[in-house]
Amino acid sequence: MGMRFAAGVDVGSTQTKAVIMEDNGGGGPRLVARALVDTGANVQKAAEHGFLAACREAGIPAQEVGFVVGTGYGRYKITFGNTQMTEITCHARGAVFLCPGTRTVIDMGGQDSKAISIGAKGEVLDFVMNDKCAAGTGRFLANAADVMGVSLDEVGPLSLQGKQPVKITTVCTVFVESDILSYLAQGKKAEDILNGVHMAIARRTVSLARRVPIEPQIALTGGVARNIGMVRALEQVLGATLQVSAEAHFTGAIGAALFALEKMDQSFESAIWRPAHA
Amino acid sequence: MHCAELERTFDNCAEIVQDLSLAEVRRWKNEHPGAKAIGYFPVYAPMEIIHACGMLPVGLNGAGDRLDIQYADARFGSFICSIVKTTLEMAMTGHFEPLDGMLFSTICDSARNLCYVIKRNFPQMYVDFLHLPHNPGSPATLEFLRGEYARLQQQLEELGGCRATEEGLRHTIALYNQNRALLRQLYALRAAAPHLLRTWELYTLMRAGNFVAVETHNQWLREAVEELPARTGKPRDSIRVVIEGSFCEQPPLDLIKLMEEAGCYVVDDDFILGRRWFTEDVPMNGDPLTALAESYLNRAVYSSVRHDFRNPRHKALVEKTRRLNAQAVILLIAKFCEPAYFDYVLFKRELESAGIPHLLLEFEEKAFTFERLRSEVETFVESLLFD
Amino acid sequence: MTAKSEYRSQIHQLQKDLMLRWYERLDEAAQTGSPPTVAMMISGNCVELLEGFGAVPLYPEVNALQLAIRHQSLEPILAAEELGYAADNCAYVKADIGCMLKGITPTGGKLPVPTLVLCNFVGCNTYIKWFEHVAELQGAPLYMLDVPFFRTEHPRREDIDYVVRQLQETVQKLEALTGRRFDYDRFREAVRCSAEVEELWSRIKRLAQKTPSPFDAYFDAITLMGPLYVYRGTPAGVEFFRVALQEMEDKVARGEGVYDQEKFRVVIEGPPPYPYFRTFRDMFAKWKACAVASTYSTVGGLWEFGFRHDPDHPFEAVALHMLAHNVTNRNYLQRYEQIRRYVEEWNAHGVIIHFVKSCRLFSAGQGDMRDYFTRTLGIPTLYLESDLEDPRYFAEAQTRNRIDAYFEALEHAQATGVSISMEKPGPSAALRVIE
Amino acid sequence: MRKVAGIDVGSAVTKAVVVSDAEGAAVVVGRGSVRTGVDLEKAAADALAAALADAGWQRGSVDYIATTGFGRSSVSFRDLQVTEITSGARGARRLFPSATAVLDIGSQCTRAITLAENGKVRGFKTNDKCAAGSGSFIVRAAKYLQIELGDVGEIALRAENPQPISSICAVLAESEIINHVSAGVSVEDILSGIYDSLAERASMLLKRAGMGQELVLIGGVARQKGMVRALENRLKVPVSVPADCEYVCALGAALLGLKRLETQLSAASCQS
Repeated sequence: MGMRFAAGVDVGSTQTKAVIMEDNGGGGPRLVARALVDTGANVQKAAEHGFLAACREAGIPAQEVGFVVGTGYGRYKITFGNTQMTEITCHARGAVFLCPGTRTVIDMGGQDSKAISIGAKGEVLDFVMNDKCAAGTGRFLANAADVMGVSLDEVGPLSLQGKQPVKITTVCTVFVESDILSYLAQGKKAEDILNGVHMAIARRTVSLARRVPIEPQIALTGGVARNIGMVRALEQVLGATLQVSAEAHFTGAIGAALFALEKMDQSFESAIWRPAHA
Repeated sequence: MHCAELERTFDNCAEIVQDLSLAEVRRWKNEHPGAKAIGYFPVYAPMEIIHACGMLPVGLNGAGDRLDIQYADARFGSFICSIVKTTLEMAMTGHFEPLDGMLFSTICDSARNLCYVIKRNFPQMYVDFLHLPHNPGSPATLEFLRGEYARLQQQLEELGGCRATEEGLRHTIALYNQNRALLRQLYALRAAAPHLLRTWELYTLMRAGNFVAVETHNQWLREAVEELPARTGKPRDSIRVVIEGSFCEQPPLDLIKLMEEAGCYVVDDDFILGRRWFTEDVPMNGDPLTALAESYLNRAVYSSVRHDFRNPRHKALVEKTRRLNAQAVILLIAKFCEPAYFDYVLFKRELESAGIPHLLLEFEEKAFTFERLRSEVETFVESLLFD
Repeated sequence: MTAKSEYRSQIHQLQKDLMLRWYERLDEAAQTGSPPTVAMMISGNCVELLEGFGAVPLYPEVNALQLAIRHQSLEPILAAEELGYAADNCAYVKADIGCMLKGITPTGGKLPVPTLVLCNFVGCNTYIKWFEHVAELQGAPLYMLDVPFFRTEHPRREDIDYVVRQLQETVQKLEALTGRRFDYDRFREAVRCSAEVEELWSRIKRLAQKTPSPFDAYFDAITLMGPLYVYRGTPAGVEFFRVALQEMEDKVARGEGVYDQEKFRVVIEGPPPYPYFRTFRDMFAKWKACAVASTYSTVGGLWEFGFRHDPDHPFEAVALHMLAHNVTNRNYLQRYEQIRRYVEEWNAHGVIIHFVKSCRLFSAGQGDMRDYFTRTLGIPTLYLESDLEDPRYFAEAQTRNRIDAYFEALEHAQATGVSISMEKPGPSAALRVIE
Repeated sequence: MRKVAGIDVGSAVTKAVVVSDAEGAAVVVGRGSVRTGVDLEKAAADALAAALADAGWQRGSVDYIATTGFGRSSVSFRDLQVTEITSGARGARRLFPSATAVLDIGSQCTRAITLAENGKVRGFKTNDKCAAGSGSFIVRAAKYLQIELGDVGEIALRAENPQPISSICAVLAESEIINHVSAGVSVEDILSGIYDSLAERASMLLKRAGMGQELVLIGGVARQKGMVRALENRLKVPVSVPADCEYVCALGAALLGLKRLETQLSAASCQS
């Protein structure tokens, strides 16, 4: 079979991530291209745009992509995909690819956070996710940034400058606004408030993650991995070092693409394969 | 107002209450080498039996906002009250190291499961569960409860390698009768002149007793009873309220203070009920275990976790409110406290038909900002004061 | 591909007929005042005692779950919340009280004001409140039958005596309320029928040890639970379970399972999400995952490990059943042990813990249970959260996501021959001392 | 003639109203509002200055100042402070004298208030656990669906087949909205569903506070027609919206201030 390229498309609640990967024999899988688009109201379209953008980036026509695995909340909306897998399975796979030796994955997405415990061979042993409300997820941070009029890229570095973090009571993404407003009214410094916000999320996330055994190495995945303030806050609460790949944001999509590569391989007698739209 | 001694006692008590390291318990154990300390969670524990076995009963009322929950959330998920989690967190972070045992009882489903989770995770500790009967009207019940107390006594005797004599039990009962009588006096004093004894003072004085020997606590209480009448102060234009619903998890100290700042005089409450759940003295004659059991059945204070269908709790609340000449009731209920929330339905019905205004407030021991609650209390006071 | 699966045959129809007949008798009681009815909780029920009066049990949980399964529970729940019940109160109670307020019944027939509200407390503190409210709102007489919690290794003599004396008080109370004399022989006969039903039911449950399992011991077991609680002490009950056993044995003989190709065997802990019963079941069916055992099917009685009512000591037998042989009056660690035995003796791949927000008896501490199974025993365990009655707490997408991920992991392990278990159980966090 | 100001220091906007009792009854003579920002005292002073300018009165010419809203205690020049529940109820009752219930749906908090015959607060409930059922739900939905907030209410009115939103979390509800959008549900139907779910929560609060026969809706979402209709459908009682719903709490505070001032003056005259 001549196909070399496979794609993974991770349709999240805020952003859609797509990657193209290539398996050129002995060298193992290689990341060829990635694309990031806002999910917006039309999930099908976002998935398609993301996928095509990645193809463009890779410089190949879409037809050359032999297999597409969808993941993320919108995975069942990917009409052009071949199959779907949950983001838990994909994140585990992607994290082991990006940071070999990973035994624990902590992922912070827009609406949910999760922790995955991974075996020596990269298999998912155990996982937990937040429930019912978006307390303490990435959205919490986005909202805090919004209220304070700071861009999401700045909040992390700024929070590291905080020397006297404020105490944040709520973990409700909406209520945090009033907490922040009253601290601003009290004249607290932006960096101290942000530091408090980061610590609140870190504590919440770690307390969730403790439900699975946290073994080193620990990889942080998801968009929030780019936020150095969050990385430090998590490390402080965990008392351990986090592995952060430059591609952490694309972990789910990469995991999906790796599965797609496997599916393309005829010799792999897939136990997992299911028709699309199952 | 010049009672320096008294102010010092209150400050000292506040310190003891805030301290999570159980320093007072450690000190007691140092002074009594080899003696054991038994924690109880947090109401209707027969402290007398523990004391009579030569042990220190330690009241467990959670950890407030002084402990970050890092481990317990993983064991007790969403929708479970805070005191269950802070108690487990204290255990999992080594705070209960001075305790040799822990005692739980039938108060609610979460507390009961907590008992067994602790038992599994701390196999070296003596953990026991008391069945407190819900059917006080049956002639069979007294015998059963006496047997249950005897079982506890035997377990403790094995643990401590000691024997509790009838004589010793009677002596203990006398000490605790004194303790409760003094607390009743202080409550009466506050109801008569709430501006002379603030609620947070009474609260910390009472709660500090959770960690010290009853003999010591009696001394503090006696001092307070003697010195308080000398205090002076100007009464404020506040409404007289009864607080109901905080019999287990305790509201943060700042919230208790806030109530008074917002214009309420608290004339009765159910804080730290574990220290004062007999309404009158336990009889000193006859078999002491029978006297204790009979007192649980017939002279124990009502709460949402003690069931006695002969005497409905909602009627008792209205009666108490009228007797103390209170204008309103504040139902101060811990988040996720199912027994209190069930009782709220019948309390509400009864209060409404008696024409007594009430306010339902929800708290969590670990909260530390109270803007919303302050607004609600102020509005409630305003609705009673303005016309 | 079988995306949906449900066992339907003779017993399904029989069960329907039996339950309908039960509702008809309740309707009759509501219309005419006879037969006498006793409101009771399913957990550790003493239905045999009622037979001595020809009285019919009235189980509020059955009504509540029927409503939820028909997607009709929200309206009564909201009605109860208007009255003052909190979001955090048990939704079974709210649905039941709401129905009472609004006159809603599952069949449209009438439900009687019970002759006696018998609070057979077995471990569930919420029941005390529930029955107190039912009695208060309906003006029905209430008797509190206090069953000591199973807190010792073996049932204590004192505990048994205490319950027996209260059972006898219940008899006196019912004699006074119904004007009927307690028929001791009929009571003993009921206890004998129960013992027979229990034997049949246990044999049915043991059939799930076969691969493939002939029925789903969570989803299908619920079909059998109605007759088990209402008709246990009657010949009709015995007949029903005889037919049921025969049917299951025939299936086993034919090698028939729940799925054409059973792929996963799990043990499910916790009550089901009744408002999304079908949806939830389909999430397992998609993976051909069969529940081979469940704790929920033992709320009314735990018999598969050998306990039977003893007709020679009927009062003591009933007391023992209430004290020690139903999942709700057993302590948490005894439940861990029960599930562990299921995994081992029923050859399960893993454990599914379903946390329901309504029921703290079941759910408070299930995180620790999860810790025990994953970390101490190395058994793959999935933890889900929703509710048994309140449709507002079921998040479909999230639940599906978790179930899919769980079986993806199990499947991956099966395909690659990796055994999913902790290679080195970490030290329990409990032993960590910080400071 | 007595001049009294009511200042509502809200988290986003501070509103002030000045009233006078020149004609025997209290009349609003001026209004003003400013963005709150971080200095609450300054916001209150600026809003008051704007209201005075609107009335054509001089600075410092009021006899009594009552504050309300989240920053009510941070204004040092106040004479009286009341909560926004007390002031909102008083203001709404003034504008609709037969009202027996008030719903205040703000961006983070929903409050249900029932009134006694004399207009006093009889009972009240607030949503305090999470932001489910608060106005921010709509703000988020509008942002997500890329619709101007001002248009949301009108669009919802055109719904033909409203889709229920069941999630209890304002943030997680977004994924439900995503599902609806992807399933091809019209924006009208989605918005209408959101209003209905908000109305359901608000109704529950109101019923728990004691209900009432005539309802006044105030707060940020009161201007949105979709909300008004959803509430009317659910509660089956008429819902009125004051023309200047932003100023209701400030007005209520001013009226309570006036009352307090009168009491003080009459007490003083008795003593002298």
